[in-house]
Amino acid sequence: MGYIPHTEVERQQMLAAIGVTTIEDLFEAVPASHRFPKLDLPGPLSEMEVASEMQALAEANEHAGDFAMFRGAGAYHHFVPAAVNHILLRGEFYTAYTPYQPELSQGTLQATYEYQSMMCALTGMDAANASHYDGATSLAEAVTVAVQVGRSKRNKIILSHAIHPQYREVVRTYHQGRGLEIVGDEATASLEELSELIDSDTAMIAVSYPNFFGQIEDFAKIVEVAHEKGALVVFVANPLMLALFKSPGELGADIVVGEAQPLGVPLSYGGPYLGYFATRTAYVRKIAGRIIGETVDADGKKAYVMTLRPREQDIRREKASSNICTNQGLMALAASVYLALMGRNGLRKVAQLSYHKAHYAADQIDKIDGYKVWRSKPFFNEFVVKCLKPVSEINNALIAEGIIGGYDLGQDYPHLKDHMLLCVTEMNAKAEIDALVDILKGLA
Amino acid sequence: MGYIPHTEVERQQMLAAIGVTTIEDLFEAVPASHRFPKLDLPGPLSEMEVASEMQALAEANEHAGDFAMFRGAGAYHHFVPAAVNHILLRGEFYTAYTPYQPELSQGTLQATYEYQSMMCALTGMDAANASHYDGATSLAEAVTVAVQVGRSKRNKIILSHAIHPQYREVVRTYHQGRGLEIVGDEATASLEELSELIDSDTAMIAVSYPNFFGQIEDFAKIVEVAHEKGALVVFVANPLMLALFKSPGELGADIVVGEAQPLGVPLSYGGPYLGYFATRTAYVRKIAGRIIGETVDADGKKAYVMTLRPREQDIRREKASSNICTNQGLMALAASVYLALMGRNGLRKVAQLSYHKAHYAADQIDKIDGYKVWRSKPFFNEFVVKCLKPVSEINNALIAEGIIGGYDLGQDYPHLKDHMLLCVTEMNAKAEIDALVDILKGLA
Amino acid sequence: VLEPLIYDISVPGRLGVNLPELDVPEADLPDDLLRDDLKLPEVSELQVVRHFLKLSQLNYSIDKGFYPLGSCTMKYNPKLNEDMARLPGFAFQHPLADEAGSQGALALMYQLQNWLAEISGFDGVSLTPAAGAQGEFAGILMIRNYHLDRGDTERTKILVPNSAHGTNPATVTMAGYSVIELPSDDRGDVDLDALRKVCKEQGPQIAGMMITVPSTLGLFDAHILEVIEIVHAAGGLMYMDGANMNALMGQVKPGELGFDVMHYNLHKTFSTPHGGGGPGSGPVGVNEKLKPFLPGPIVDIVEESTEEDEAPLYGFVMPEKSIGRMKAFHGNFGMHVRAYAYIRVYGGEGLRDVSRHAVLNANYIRAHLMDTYKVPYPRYCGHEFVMEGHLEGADDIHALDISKRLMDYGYHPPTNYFPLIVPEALLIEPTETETKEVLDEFIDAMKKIAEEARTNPDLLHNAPHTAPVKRLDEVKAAKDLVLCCAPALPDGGAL
Amino acid sequence: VLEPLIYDISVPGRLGVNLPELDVPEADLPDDLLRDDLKLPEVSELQVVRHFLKLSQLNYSIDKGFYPLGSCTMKYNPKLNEDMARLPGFAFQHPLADEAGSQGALALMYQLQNWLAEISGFDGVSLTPAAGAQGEFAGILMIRNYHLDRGDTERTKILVPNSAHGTNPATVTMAGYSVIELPSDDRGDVDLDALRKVCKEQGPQIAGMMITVPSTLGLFDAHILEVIEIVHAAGGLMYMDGANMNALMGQVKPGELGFDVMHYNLHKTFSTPHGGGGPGSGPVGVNEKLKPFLPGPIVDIVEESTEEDEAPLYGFVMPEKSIGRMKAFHGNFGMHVRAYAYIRVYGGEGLRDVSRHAVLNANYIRAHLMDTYKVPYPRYCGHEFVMEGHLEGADDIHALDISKRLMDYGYHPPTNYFPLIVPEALLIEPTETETKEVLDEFIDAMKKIAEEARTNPDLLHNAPHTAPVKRLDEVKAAKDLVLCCAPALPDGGAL
Repeated sequence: MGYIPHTEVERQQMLAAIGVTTIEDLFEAVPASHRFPKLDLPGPLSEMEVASEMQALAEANEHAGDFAMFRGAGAYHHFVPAAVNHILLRGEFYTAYTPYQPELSQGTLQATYEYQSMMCALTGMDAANASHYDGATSLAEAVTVAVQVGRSKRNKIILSHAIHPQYREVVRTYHQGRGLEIVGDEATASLEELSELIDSDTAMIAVSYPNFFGQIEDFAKIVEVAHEKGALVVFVANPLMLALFKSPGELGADIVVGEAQPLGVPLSYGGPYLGYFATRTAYVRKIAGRIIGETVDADGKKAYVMTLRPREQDIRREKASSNICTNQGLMALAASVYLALMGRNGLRKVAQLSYHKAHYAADQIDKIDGYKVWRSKPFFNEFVVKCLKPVSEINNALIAEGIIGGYDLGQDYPHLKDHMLLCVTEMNAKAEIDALVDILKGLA
Repeated sequence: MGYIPHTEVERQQMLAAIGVTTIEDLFEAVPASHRFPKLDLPGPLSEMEVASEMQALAEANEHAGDFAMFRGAGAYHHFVPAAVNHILLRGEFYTAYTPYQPELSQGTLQATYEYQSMMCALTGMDAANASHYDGATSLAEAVTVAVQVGRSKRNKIILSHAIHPQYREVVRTYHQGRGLEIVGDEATASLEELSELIDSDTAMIAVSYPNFFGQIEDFAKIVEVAHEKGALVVFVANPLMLALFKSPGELGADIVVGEAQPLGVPLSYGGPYLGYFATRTAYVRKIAGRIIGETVDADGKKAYVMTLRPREQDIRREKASSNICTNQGLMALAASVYLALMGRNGLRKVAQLSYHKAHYAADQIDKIDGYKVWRSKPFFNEFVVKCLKPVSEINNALIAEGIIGGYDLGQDYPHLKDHMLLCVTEMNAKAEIDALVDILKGLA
Repeated sequence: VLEPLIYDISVPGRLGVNLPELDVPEADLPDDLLRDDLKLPEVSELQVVRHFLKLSQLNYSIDKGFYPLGSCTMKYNPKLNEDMARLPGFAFQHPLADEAGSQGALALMYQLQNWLAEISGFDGVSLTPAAGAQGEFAGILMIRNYHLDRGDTERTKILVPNSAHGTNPATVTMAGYSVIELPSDDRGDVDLDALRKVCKEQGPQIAGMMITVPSTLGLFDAHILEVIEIVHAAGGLMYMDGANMNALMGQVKPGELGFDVMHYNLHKTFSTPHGGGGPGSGPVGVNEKLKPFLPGPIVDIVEESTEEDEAPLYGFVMPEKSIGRMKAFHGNFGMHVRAYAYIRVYGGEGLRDVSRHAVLNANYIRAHLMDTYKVPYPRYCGHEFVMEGHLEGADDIHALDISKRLMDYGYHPPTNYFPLIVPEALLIEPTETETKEVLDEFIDAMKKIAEEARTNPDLLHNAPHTAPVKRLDEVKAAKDLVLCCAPALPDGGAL
Repeated sequence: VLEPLIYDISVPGRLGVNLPELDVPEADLPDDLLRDDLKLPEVSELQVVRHFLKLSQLNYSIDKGFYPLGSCTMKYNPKLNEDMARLPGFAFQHPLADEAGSQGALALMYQLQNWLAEISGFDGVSLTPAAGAQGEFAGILMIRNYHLDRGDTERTKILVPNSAHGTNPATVTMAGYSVIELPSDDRGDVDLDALRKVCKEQGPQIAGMMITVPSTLGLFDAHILEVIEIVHAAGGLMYMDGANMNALMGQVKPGELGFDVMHYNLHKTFSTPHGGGGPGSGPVGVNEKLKPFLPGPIVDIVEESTEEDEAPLYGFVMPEKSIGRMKAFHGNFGMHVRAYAYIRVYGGEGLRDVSRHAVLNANYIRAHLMDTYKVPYPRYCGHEFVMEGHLEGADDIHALDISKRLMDYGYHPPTNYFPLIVPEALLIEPTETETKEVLDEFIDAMKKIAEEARTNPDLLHNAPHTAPVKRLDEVKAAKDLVLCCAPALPDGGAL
């Protein structure tokens, strides 16, 4: 019976009211040749059997609940206060739909408006949308905005190779049909080299803050050149870092995108996460996706509503710049609750803990013969270690000791074979870091 | 800072409004000699550290989440549908207090009224209260009611030895100051022998349905004798069994008490549980504890309210028959949600599953040389097995194979050394039962 | 109706849960022992969810707003604690599991026993009582057994101040003792002369005294040391009702003052949720004298560890002369888990801060309202204070009217008509987790209501106006006594 | 205001969370790179809990009541699924964890791929798209890459019926294609003549067609096999928008009808919660032809098991000619978990029952309302149906007025003004999880509203009357464009 409430008596009453004898009669328009195929699926199972089967699957994973986690590379194991999940579990939030009817959706609308406001505060931008699917698709949508801002006359998109490799892949997936020239990341171009690519055909240049290697680069020059040439500068930024370091707005960004998963969303094997998107007032009306604005009701009471709807696909149809018609609503709520709980000083403290612990780990590892930490630039909570052995070998040794080691950069950057990207957060107690260091020492 | 919201600025403003300089000034009435002692406690710890420490403690336990569970003996591992906990996690329910202000408590009040109604349906009684602390204290409160019904002229309380040993202990704890004669369970008196103890001084006799050994006894005779002599008959009943077997009401009980933990409340190492208490109309006004009744509001709208308050301690003070001033409110809600989800047929199916699985297990074990199952009387989901080895030895062997074995009856009944009380419920898949049987076979 | 009864939305044949098929052969059922009807409702899972969601919205709660219910300590219940209690290793642990396989739970209980002892200056703690009232009962039984153990059978009376919670006298009765009620003096403290007199007259019959500190008036008895000394001198023991412990942590230890026994309310001081009226948890703490009498079982180290870093082996023990078991198993363990988490978050200095701010908040409201309402005792209060709910120029306004009117302002009312010794009492306890803004808004509302009482008394008499229901007919409820619904099931509940 | 903004209850120095102390030496911070203000609010945990509890109560939701929002499939979201997604082994699994340590998650995804393929009769499934719209986009990109791979660069147009969701044409544009809009015939189906004509005229330019089945009118196109045949004959591929799959499970398999590709909405058909507008999940299914083009990665068996009872080794693979990644990592895994639980509870016959009852419920409402409201197409509907929201004798009443008035009766309105080809459209989708009683009450309300429309039209024009707010000024919102608050922090957010 699953979750269907009908009894046999009711079915008969309903069929009689409709004027048919069986439910099957209602499917007369389906070609008879293809009607009522068998579905070869296992089951059905009771709730307790499903729970037991799925628990076994879950326990087959090596996860951050059981292992010390030193892997980041775009997805981060941060502390999430218990209150976040308690609020997310309220049916009023998670079983609601898109707030198309604002009179019955002020909860979702105000929470999203607060999310937008807090993302503006973090990024130093004037406006944020209600979120995209993830950081990668936010970047892809930023490309669309930049092309529009350039009135579709600027076709060059410059990407730093130090942006998350998967983000760059997604940009290419999204824009494969649109005749853009996506360049800059074919090799390991420096920022200086990238800035030489900027020309009057350039719609935008995107950089990463910190970059995929955890480093904080100096963007002053490239911002200057881009703005001189009329190109937009897009920052892909880790929002947690922004609690401590200068905002992209202060550094000259025109659009800031990124993955807001570090703000209260669990790892969940890669999703659902949420891509944030913030920009300056000038470009607000070009943003794709949902945006919540303030207004008043018929009595003059302050209230919130989805606004700039005429940009969206359900109204503009083929003239819309994006087909997106959801946001990551519940994840935006999670970020909203998380940021409210952390507040100004809490979020900063989390960033500081991550920073200091990462630097402690880097210092200790750098001392070991056979490991070399990249230290030419400042870093936040991730850093690159050059090893003497394959990273997979090191990680196998670590997992046997209850530690999930760093990300193998050689997978994406052939020249970085035997380079490991380690991430340290507030979740890593000193004892865990020391254990990591000890094992690495033993492997050196 | 814990959960205290005050900032230093606010503290100063507040102290100024009060007219003192420091918070310490407010404690002037505390003898100076004893003021402001040091509290030698560890901590404080952050939320994430507390969670991690407590998770380690939890994981140190061998529990029914990880082990196949065949132990009952008064606490049962049953399936609880996910929806129960989701409803219990609503702050509106669990952070509310006793519904003293009915205008702001209709949720708790109606849910409790529904609990009372469903317990009446199960027990075949006319009225139920909002619950006592647990099954044992419900029985102790039944003694008080019986003594009151006997106008304190009947002082003999007869207990079957086949009532849960801890329940009988609690009755003795409760009534140690009241000059009652509590008899019947000194040895292994049969029901027939017990009925001979009933006399005109007897306030009540209590029996267990099923009894502690899982057996269903025939109470017809003892009920007849008790009623002839003017004594009340109290049933201690497993409420889940009542979905399948005749209700105590039908069997002649005057009061039905028991542990309602099987109805949606997790094992939780023994508490919080809830003792249910149901009786016939004649004795309603003698019940201790909270009772919810139906009424109307000033507009004539149907509503619920705590009733018969004048019996209670906060009004009657030393003339109250019990000092109880809470119920197990949230657990009663759990039972209410559980019973609603299960409904008539679901609850019956759970009872049937338990019954058939227990009988399958008993049949298999009885076939093994060296084990003898008690089969002289019908049983529900628990049964006694006479073993050739100490039960602790068997259980140690079982736990090594991921199974929590039966309860060692020798702990409470010296003559039942090497007797094990096994419990089988809907949670035990056939494979688990077969594994149990195999290991027992290996030990025989 | 606000929401129909679950029975009223039942339809025969509907199911609310997916259950497994039987995977073993069917056994014979003893037909003559089976029932043939069962009047339970039949509804779908979604119906259940909607029903209880709707019911929940009819409740007021801490999570919704300010709940200054005096003597109940309605503080924030941290969400962390709920998660901890639901860890599988706690939630699915069988109470009769082998002790070797319960070391995590036992370690937790052992620590909690010790921490509670430290907080109140006692030598032993039992976690078994299920609620404050049961803790009281355990306490008085310990006093009784102590005297009997000494062969003193004459002591059958307990002194109880007239400001006491109703549970105190009821507890005395339950233990087979009788009550001697003590008057309060004009400062709200125990009347020392009366105490001396009764001890002189009835000394050998006095088993002990039960007293709440701070008192139910929110006042710390200025002569508490004398009170204890007098009772002790008469041969009685001192029981402290710990319901108001939220005022005392880190300020004074009852054990050091000379109390022999007290109970703790984990659901008040230690933030475990009230759950709509339970579960509670009422551990008892005692000094050396009463330790052998503690209700059991308690947790102790049964085998010291041999290795440095290893934990000892914990186990249950029954105190030598224990009064017995208060309930089956070992107390409301789920509440112990929550209290453990709470104490761990705060540490010693943190708990002191809890009481400091609880007292600060109460005195702040008191200071602001004492010009508007009559506040009977001109002293700083503890974590709560009492004022009178009648106003000059509004003679027909009672504490109840003010309480109900507060609902319209979005607040849960204070405790009213308690303590009994203050006419039209309103007992206000804000707790430390409320912000100054909340207190300021509440103060404003109370002042507005005082004005309304004079200018528009019917506004109060007919209050609440905005609650889900109007005032209820409580007389009808007690007279007609409808305690369970007669379910309208078309098939009579047939199986 | 209904509830102040979180910024408006902020007080400098307040903290909402207890964080750990630093347990390693402090490193130097690069001062010149640090920011010096951060305009985030500062509130306590209790304030946060109360704030969001209040906000939640301003929402309508499935858990609260009937939500017949057409084309959105607002069915019950089982609580079990939420618990499953929160199992630590799923919630705390890193997306870049080694595959050897992710076999549980990979096995789950592999099964789900296969089950979704079986349900719709496809040969391959990719779970990566994050929502229906992304699934559509992936589908059109696959069609594009298929043609390009064959060396056919001329096909740049996609046929889209005028009843389509707005996402369909928008998707076409995103892929760099252009739209040919097809008219509907008077039965609401695709106009076959028009289709034949356009295929004849522009055949070599036609890359494919996007069509929703049942259509957004809730109708199963009676000529679907012809449509597919005509497009295929022209060299185009057929894309099925699976938004309305809740009508089809076990009734017909799109892959068997001849569709080349479709997307699934896990948040519609497979009960994952809508979350206030997301997250969704939009897997795509394809036949053999398009399998090499699936967005990646997908899960496959990378090593068969050698033992009988052993599971194989699963791993991610990138399809040979993949259109690429749709997002970072591998889709909205948390939604995959929920959909897995849902399918597992139902099994094949159960899912067939889901669609049967979804269609039964829709036809039941339709049958009862067709005398009161104009229902444009005289045919049985699928899981939803469209009717017109204007009434004879009530000329100034619009679909919007009826929608808003429904709020006063306690319902969420149907989708209004869509599909565009029906004037004043009201698109009603009850789903299978609603009881007959709920439908009966809704039918009554709709009839009462029709009467009110004639007798008291202002009641509708000014509706809602009982919602938390009245109708909003949407023009002002777009004109003034206040998208984030200027936080009123007394200290300017200084760090």
